[in-house]
Amino acid sequence: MAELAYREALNQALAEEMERDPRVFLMGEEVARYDGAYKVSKGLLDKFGSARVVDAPISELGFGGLGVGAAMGGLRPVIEMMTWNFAILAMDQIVNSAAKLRHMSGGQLRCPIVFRGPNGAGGRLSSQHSQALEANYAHFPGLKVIAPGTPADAKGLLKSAIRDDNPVIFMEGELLYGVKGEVPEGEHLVPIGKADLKREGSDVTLITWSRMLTAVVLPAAELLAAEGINAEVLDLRTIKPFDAEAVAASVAKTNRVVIVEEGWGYAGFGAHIADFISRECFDDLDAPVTRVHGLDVNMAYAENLERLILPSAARVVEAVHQVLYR
Amino acid sequence: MAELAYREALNQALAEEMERDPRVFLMGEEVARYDGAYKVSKGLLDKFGSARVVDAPISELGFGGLGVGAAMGGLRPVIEMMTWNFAILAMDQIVNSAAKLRHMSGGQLRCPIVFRGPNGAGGRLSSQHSQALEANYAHFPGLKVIAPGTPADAKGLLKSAIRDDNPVIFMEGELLYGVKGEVPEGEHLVPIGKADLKREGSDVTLITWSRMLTAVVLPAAELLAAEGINAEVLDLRTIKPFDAEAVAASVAKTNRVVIVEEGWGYAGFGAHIADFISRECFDDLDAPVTRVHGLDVNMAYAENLERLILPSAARVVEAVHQVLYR
Amino acid sequence: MASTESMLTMYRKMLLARRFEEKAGQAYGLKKIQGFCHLYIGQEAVVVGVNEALRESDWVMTGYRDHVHPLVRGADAGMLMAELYGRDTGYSKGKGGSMHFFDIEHGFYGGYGIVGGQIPLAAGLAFASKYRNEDRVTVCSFGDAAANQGAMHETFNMAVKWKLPVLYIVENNRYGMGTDIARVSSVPEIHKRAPGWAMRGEAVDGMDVLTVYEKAKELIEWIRAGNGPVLLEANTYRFRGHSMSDAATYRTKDEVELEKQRDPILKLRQVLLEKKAASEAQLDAIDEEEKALIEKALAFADASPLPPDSDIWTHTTVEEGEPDEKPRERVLGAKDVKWPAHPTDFKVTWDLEPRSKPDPEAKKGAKS
Amino acid sequence: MASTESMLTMYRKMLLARRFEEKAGQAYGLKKIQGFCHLYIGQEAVVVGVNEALRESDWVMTGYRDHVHPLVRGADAGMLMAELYGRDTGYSKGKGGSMHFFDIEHGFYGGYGIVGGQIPLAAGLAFASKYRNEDRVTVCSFGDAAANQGAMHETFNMAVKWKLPVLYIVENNRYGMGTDIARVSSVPEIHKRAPGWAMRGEAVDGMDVLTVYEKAKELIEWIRAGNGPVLLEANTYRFRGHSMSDAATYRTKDEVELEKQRDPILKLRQVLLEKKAASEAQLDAIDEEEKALIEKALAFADASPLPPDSDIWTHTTVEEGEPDEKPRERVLGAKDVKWPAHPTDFKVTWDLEPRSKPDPEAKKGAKS
Ligand SMILES: Cc1ncc(C[n+]2csc(CCOP(=O)(O)OP(=O)(O)O)c2C)c(N)n1
Ligand SMILES: Cc1ncc(C[n+]2csc(CCOP(=O)(O)OP(=O)(O)O)c2C)c(N)n1
Ligand SMILES: [Mg+2]
Ligand SMILES: [Mg+2]
Repeated sequence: MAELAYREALNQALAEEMERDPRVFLMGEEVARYDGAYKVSKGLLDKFGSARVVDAPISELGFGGLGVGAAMGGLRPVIEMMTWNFAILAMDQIVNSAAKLRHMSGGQLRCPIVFRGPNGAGGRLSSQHSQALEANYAHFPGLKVIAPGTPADAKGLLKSAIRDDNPVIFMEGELLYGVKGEVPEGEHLVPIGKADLKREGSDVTLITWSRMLTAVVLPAAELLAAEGINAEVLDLRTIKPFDAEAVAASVAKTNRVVIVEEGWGYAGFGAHIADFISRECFDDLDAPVTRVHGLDVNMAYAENLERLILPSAARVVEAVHQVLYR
Repeated sequence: MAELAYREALNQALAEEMERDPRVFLMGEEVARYDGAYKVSKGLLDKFGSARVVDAPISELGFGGLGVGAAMGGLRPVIEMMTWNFAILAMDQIVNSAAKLRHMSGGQLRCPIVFRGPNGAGGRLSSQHSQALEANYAHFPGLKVIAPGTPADAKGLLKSAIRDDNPVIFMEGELLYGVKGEVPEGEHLVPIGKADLKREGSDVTLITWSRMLTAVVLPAAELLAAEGINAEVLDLRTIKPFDAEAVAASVAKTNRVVIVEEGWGYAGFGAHIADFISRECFDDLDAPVTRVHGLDVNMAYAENLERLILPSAARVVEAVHQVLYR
Repeated sequence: MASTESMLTMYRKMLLARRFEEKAGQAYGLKKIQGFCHLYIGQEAVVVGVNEALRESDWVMTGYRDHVHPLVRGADAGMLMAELYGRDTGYSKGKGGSMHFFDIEHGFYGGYGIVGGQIPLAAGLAFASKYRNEDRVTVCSFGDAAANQGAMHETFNMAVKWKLPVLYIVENNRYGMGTDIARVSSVPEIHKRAPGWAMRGEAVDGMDVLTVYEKAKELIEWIRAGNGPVLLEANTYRFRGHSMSDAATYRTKDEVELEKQRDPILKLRQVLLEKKAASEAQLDAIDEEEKALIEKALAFADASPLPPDSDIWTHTTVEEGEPDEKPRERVLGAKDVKWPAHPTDFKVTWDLEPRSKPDPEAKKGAKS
Repeated sequence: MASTESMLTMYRKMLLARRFEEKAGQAYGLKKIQGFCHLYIGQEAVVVGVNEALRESDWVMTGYRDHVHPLVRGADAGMLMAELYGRDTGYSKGKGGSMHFFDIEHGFYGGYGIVGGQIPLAAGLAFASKYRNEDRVTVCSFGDAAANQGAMHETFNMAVKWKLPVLYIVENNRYGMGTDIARVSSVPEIHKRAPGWAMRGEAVDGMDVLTVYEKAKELIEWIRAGNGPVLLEANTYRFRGHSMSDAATYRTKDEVELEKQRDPILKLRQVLLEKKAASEAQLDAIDEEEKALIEKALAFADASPLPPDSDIWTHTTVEEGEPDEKPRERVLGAKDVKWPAHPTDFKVTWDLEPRSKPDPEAKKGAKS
């Protein structure tokens, strides 16, 4: 297996799927001649030409909607949003068109489209550029939402997303692009809706997704191991639909849960998982489900403030102590 | 006290606040000469003139953002969104400008603005026109979110919202406009962030807000009473910040909770409340917190399907039976 | 010039549209139809004139005032009415209702409720056609008030730049809901904005079906030839309120009466009689036929069942392997349904943005 | 024509801007500044020329390329640099950073990171001024690529219709990030789009500060006289990459070198020398003074503390009775801070939309 950066894994997924299916095209700001703002689409223009790798004007609502229309017309667009912060401008076309077309048409149409781009903090970018917005999209019926935390999952899930017949929100970690990992060559497909046990354990379940996995949760598990606490780490990978079975199985085993997410806690996606566990695994729980999340404030630019606002391994360790009543 | 329709109560609040403070103005589609699509602004143009009651073009992002700028410039705009479904087009200006301006400016600016309009199903309007979107706004730091369920609360909270120095999301029930109730005259202010015990009870706490209160929850409480089950009904009224104290107090008393919301369950606001209760009232709970919510599907036009998708008193009764293990 | 046959077809279709809408209005009064319902009465010349200039394989889209666009393309009137009634036999199985008609078989792609939202979608349909090198034209209607949406600005820029084969028709009926468009638009003659995107823009009398037809024919040919998009402003008028709940007191009775003199159906009838293309009796017979057709449609809708309750769970997402619904086949057992079978294997030959000169140097040394 | 004094002021301010940005760039290399950082080097004539034509009471807004706009209005260079460093002594207490400068004291309203987002905001500022019958003008800059945002379309329509006192300046530096604006714009000369909104649109050589000043003066007077908004396109060029992480390989070295010949600072220097308004030595001395000022700014920033950790909790919302922060007062103890004290009691006299004729009939019988 090759060791690839997250951005390279995504690039491979795009190249393979575009090779496989001429209906797949990529559109977004700077995706073609500039190779993508984060270089995810490097080399694709030369390989596939200017109708399949399209530089769009700064018109998120416009090209987002154009993508939806192209999907209605039989293509399989991948629309790159330079970041999900900017995609808020296109949200109407995502949630009012893409998510509803099949339903409004009584099943006559389908809308196979992937909206993808970086999500979460990018490092010292202040409030308008540092938002983790998965909860907002997960709320809408008709959408699938994916947030891979490793290069291998990034590749395998992007390929699955492109082949899915539903609109898919594909959220990449803005700070993950350079992170490396082993990635299977060729036909590597990760199923949508399946969590992955990234670390087995018995004392507590840490549930997370996207960048928190490698940046915060796995390091926290190491710290806990040093204390003799054996944490299980479950990477959801897919936010909607989430893998209820895997969650319940792990909780049944450990009886204690900490949910870790980068975004805000208030009406965050972690609340949905916590609600599920608290109700469906009520009798399995030895302590209330605890959450670690980005603080419910706007992101600051200053180094110390940004660091404090984002979740940390230390905060996860503290939360684990709490659910273990230590 | 006068008996007023919800829309009249809102009208009164607007008129009184505009009378009181020349900085307050109302802008939106059809608000002036047409008296508002739902007649909330009836008569205001004649009373306050065309600079204070402004008919806007169908440009939600544009006039939404213009409102934010006017607030930065020392006014206190009330921006009517014809419905919250359409406000998705303006979401960028609401969450990326209004919610962040004070923070980005390090406290130099404030943004006293109210975005208001109908939320939730309007009756046989299909999927694009029937969304309850409070969870999406509650997620963003910097915003307050309000959803009154009665005419008196509509008046008292709108007045408070207009006087608040923060951006406020004010969600009216599209099917509540014609609902009548007693409304105090004149200076009636309801504090933001305070829940209201709409019915005292001892067996179970029903937590809700907006239209579900009168349309579903109070009728369900009556049905339960007939069975000998004494339900307490807590109307949150404010979604953000919600009244944690009142919630905890009621749970301590009844030990059982059903949360009822019109919107989708997946990452819905009810999950946030459920998560709070499950953790902070863990030892008070005799049964898992249960939720009744709009089904997680797109809203259909057909009468039977719409009826089944929306929460009903029967579904609340069933959920109460569940938490009471009956 | 339109042939006599073509003129008679247009006459028939305008009547079909008018009678459908009149009955829909009545059914609304009887609460058989609920929710929002926007009638097209008065504007028939626009959709009928344009439709006559289209090929079967062309595509059409519009907003929520959408009953007539599929009807004149060949959609089954009974199934459309059933959709208004929220019945299982409707095109969308009762899920969409008045604002969301879809008839993919006849190239009608909806029925869109967010003002202006269809504008980028139509560019996407056109993009798909051009991408596959098909010679299809997409037609997208929207209202005068929709022209103030940012989506239009963003889309027109791309459509021109990429020469997308799409005809945008602004059906300027002078009002967006209760607002005279001149009250909220700095340039109320919307086609005059077209040069701002280097776009071809034209205006036409939208109450005269023959003029609409001629102009649409010319423009569609121009678009099909690969010249890019066009903005056509059809100046028209709706005789009824914005929707069923609008008393339309923002316009004077005189204004409405004056406009009714320009009724596109009466106008074409005049022409047909003058040209002796048909007799009064023949034209009346056409009307009777269309009326009968609509009566049948109403009866069909009325007799149709509600969708099964279990339908709440269908069509929010597509399951793997799940086929698309073909409404006429499903409801009427039709065997002749032509469904778009988009190729899955083809070569993309479109060079969307030819490089002026190759610059192999440019990429070297690029870094994030 | 600009007075000699005015010309010298502009010369000084362009140097101030240039030196600030050069040092910011260096500090970025040293990782003292992080995140995104967009330098204004090359474009100085635009902001300096326009600023010279403004009153103190006028307001200014721009995007994320915002260091120089407040600087030339009188913001403290040290406190701006401290904001770049993310320190407590910055204008936003380190919360905003490079993209979100705000200096309300000097009428600078930010510092906006969503491309084009400032366009409606500026219209709102202008709306507030007009609402209170003040004779203030708001100036809003944005980039060539931002002109493809729908927000611009929506806003220009309202601004023209309501005659808002706002000068929109599109700082056309020919690129939006790595994209030559002509590649994604159907009308790349952006002022030519203005007629589409019945708006006054003009272009100016944005590398010549005197031309910018003259044109801005004329337009601002016209706007202040109540004629409504203007779109001014300043054709300029950025000498550096889009942000610090952009190697700018999408432009040829030749192109950049050619543009550097048009350096606005060199150009004005030439004029001043030709006019004998100042000697070489005098002009060099100005540069030295500005350099020294920037050195002090760097030292100030460097010596400043981080914000206290507890600041994570401040400024996301306003608590009741909480005052606004006045940065120079807070940081430097300045006593001369002028803060906008908007009246809370006044009469609105603006008739935004006079009725052509009173129509008392219109309302009667209206119902939902
Ligand atoms: C984004 C959005 N804003 C507002 C509405 C409410 N609305 C529905 S139709 C309409 C008027 C549209 O007028 P116009 O575009 O002229 O079309 P017409 O109804 O005249 O055919 C409005 C404001 C909406 N559906 N979507
Ligand atoms: C809505 C939005 N989309 C994309 C971006 C990313 N982005 C930041 S600057 C920029 C280019 C803008 O170019 P232009 O408007 O010409 O201004 P310039 O940088 O040249 O001053 C882009 C695409 C953003 N910040 N906001
Ligand atoms: Mg109209
Ligand atoms: Mg630029």
